[in-house]
Amino acid sequence: MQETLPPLLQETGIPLHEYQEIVRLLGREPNRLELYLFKVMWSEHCAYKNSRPLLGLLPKDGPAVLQGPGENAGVVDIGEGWAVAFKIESHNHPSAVEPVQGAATGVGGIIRDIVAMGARPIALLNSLRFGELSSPRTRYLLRGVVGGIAHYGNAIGVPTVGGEVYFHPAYQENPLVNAMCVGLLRVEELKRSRASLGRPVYYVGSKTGRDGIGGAAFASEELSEENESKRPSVQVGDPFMGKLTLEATLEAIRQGLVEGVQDMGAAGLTSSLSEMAHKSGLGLELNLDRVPRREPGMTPLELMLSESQERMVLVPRPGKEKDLEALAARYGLDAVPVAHTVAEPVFRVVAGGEVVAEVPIRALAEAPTYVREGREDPAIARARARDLSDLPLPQDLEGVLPRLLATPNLCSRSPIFERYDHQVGTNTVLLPGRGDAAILRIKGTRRAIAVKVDANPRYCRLAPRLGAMHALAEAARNVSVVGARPLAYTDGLNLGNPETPEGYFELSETLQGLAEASRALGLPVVSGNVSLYNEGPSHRIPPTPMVGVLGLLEEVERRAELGFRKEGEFVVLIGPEGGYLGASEYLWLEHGLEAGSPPPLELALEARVQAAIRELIRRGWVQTAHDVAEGGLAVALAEMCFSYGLGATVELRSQVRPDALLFGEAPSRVLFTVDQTHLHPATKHLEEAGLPYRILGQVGGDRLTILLPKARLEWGVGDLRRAWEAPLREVLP
Amino acid sequence: MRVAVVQFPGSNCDQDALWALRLVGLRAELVWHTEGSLEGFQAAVLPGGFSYGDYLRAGALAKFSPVMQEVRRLALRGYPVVGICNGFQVLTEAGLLPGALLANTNLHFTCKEVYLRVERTDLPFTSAYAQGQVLRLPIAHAEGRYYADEETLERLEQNRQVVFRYAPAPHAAGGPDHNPNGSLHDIAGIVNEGGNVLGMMPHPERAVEEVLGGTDGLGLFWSLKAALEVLPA
Amino acid sequence: MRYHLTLLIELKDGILDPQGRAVEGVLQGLGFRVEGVRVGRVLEMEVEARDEAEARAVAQRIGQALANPVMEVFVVEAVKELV
Amino acid sequence: MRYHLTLLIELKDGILDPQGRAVEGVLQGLGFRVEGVRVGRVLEMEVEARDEAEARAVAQRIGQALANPVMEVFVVEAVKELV
Ligand SMILES: Nc1ncnc2c1ncn2[C@@H]1O[C@H](COP(=O)(O)OP(=O)(O)O)[C@@H](O)[C@H]1O
Ligand SMILES: [Mg+2]
Repeated sequence: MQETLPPLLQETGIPLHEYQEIVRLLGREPNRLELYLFKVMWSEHCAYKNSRPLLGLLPKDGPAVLQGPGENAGVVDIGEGWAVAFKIESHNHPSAVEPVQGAATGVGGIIRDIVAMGARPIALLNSLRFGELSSPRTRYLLRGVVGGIAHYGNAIGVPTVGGEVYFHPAYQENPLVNAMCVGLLRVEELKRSRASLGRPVYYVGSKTGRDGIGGAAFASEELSEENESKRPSVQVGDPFMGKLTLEATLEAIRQGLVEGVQDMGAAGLTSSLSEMAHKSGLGLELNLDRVPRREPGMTPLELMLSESQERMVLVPRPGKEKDLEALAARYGLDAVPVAHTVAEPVFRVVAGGEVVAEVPIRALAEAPTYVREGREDPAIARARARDLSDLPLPQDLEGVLPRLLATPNLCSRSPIFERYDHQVGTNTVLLPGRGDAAILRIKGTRRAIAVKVDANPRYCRLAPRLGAMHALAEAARNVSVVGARPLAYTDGLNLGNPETPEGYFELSETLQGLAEASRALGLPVVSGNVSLYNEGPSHRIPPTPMVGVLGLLEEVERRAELGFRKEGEFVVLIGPEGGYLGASEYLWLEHGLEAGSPPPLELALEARVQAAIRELIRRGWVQTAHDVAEGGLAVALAEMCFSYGLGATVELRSQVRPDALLFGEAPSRVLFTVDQTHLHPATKHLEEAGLPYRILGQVGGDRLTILLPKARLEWGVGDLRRAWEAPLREVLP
Repeated sequence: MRVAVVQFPGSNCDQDALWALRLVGLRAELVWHTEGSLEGFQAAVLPGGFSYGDYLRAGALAKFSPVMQEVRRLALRGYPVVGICNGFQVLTEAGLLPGALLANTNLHFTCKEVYLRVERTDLPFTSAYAQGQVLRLPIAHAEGRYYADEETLERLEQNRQVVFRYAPAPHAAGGPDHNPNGSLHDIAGIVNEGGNVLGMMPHPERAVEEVLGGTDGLGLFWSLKAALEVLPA
Repeated sequence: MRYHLTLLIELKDGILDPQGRAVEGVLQGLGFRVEGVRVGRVLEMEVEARDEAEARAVAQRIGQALANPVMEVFVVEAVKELV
Repeated sequence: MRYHLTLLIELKDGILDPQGRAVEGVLQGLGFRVEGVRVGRVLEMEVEARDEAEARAVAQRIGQALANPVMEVFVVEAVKELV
């Protein structure tokens, strides 16, 4: 026995101490198939070995929470019997290998998670990170990823309503592709991944092929030349089958045919079936001979590890088996009872009449966790500490704005979102580009939801804890400035190797920051995803906690968009005029520096600013509002001119250095417009709330004019707009 | 008056069409593509989406669905049939409308607002519009470039079968950019010779409520309703 | 008998093929001296038939069903007996 | 010399071909006894080359440039001299 071990360990990549633990749990040596079951179930992707203890820091409860982390997606109550399921998920490595299919299957996978909760998907968002836009590889990846998202989302008929894209050199070797989906359900139709004793477990959907063998494990490994050869066979998304599987599953739920639902995602049959049984406190016996296959000659190992797409697990209610089969047949789908639950808490796999694997179900589900020592990368501490007060002032302040608007991180995203169907379903109230968050109305009610996903890589790289706090604050602010009250969030944590002190430090700081911001803003996490080991040979990605916040508008008519709409309205700023240069986009563009500390964030103030703008919108006084983010006040004002081509004249009085005044960044700042009639009540409300504000000027004309204490700057809105629109259009014509 | 909204596998604007039809008070029902009869329906809508995944060619595989026989029968008897986006592609593939819809010249799916001019108001689909009225409607397609040979195009023009044409935004400077897909003669929608089968690429059902950003699509549904009210049941 | 069929479905001459044009641009950018690039589809499949003549007839009928005569032509590129 | 090249770019075996599967389902529904339908792309183009061997080498290089090695394979289906 001893001499056969090393090759198997080498082949699976399981570390010796984990192998010893497996032997202890089994009370014997595992066979090859069993060892592979452990390999995938104990992968970082499935088991959260390094993140689980830290995830415990996040608050998970709140008045609106119907389902927190632990299921396929989180669910919040939005009133009138309706609930919303949402989750974000990464598909970074598959997208790096094959951008079109990687992104497409990422979208398909997150949609199935939402469907598994009994919810009809109503919106998709995505969060993308690439290396520098000028690099040919980035362009290839960007085109492919956007194409893949469009291919899947458009065809399956779920609108892609929002997202974010950043370009940063540290993502050059390891791009990030995270997809978020939001679904709508009736509270009473909420489904979980459960089965009762003795029930048949049905496999519904597409056939199983040799797709993405070992993908879950692959997703947890660093990309290197060496494991190029380990490339799994590419998973191909089939939105057509995806659509049929979605409709069949939702109809089965609506007709009361099923008691439990689970999607088959990473680690396919192995993870979906073993986790479902484990959550149900039961065991399960799987008969591989029944599994529908696409190719002849598939081995038990291949069947267990296949990540073929468009497959679901449904557990029929007693007596509804035939109805379920008939329903699936109507959609032309396979529906086969491949397994059944058993009392004995084991995961048993049968093939050709023989037991080919049998392991305690707990052992699979409860991988060891690790708590490590973190240490900050001293180079990052040095960059953060850098004194920026001696930076020269730009010669040509006026010239900075069009350049800033044309940087890859701030330029118009319309060449991307034009390729996504953002209206199918006829619920999209605020289209991409029109507001800081997307708004979707709930048919048959006056309600609507707002969603936005955010994370600033510069902030997170320079100060992981503060950066994570910013990510949540900003996503929530975006939801608030359209008028919605944030209810909860989902988080996609994308980081580097946690086994290095620097990587672990970033992971732990990120979670502590998120936890602190969650508590201060009163926002629980209801779902999320962790993707570690995102690094290439020479770069670790910046910690990237993509935070997707979901909010509620009680009356969809009371909302705000970001564009100036009415001549003569007053432009008001909540918060201070001056911003910080540290970690700003301006600093990178004009000085080539990523340095300094991200702006300080006072969470209590942030919460009050958000409450105030929501209140002004709710009262019907404000219909235009925009948060001041990257690029500072000047960029925010310019963006407000673009929707309708209306300019403004504003005056800034602060004595801070003019570049910090115009382009410095700071949280807790919101610009809004208000007409003469409501100016006084609005400002009075801000005074009563004890918030700093200033009336900056008025909307009008086709130029943006900014008066500074010692200068007058002026731009044609059309000129700014052209600068803003060009860069991505060149890549995505 | 009952309107059938045909669901092909992969249709995804079926619910949206249903919603818009019901909004103007029409009795609309979903009909699965395997249905062998449209008895009792006075109109059919072929909605947008990706029937059969749009594999091979948009609309190419849906034309074989059993329900298409019935759609053809309804059309032959003079009842209104509307194909929106993918529905338009299915109608051309099935030969119920002339021409074909090819890949957009920009080679990618495009979702945005466009303007179109109403060329004819004496139809069951356009009576609520004014002649020459310019509508603002969303498009969302990858294969919308209308193509027909010279002869067919000429016949379409002579018979006034072009119902909607892409046009510049009102008050805009104009230019060639108003045509989003390269369709010949700026065609956005056509009818058959009988004037009872309409195919159009833009999505009127996406512009039926203020909250969605526009109501220019409503006219089509009101027109249909008015037309159905005077039809023999 | 089993036969392997290969069918080509291509755009008629004279119909604008933006995809072909895009591919041509890419290839020329890479330094290839190509012209007149056209992109179509190839379908491969297996059928049962008594003999080659029947297999060819089936291929014809499949081509007719799948190609759109308004803008496409199809060619039965190959019919091969399988062993 | 001018040559006409025909290249086929097809999915590797074992890679799911959703398009082929959908077409297969429809053809079977129409009564055709087909199996294993795969859909790929065919590219036709013209190139300048000294002789057939060179034309074939160019076709190879074009196939390498256009096929996605992660998922696709290409075949030079035909190289014909034009007159
Ligand atoms: N960063 C996170 N924050 C909150 N919840 C998380 C996070 N990462 C994972 N979760 C939760 O842990 C559970 C397991 O996640 P995952 O394995 O990604 O689910 P699935 O297999 O359905 O994709 C899910 O309920 C998920 O929402
Ligand atoms: Mg899941």
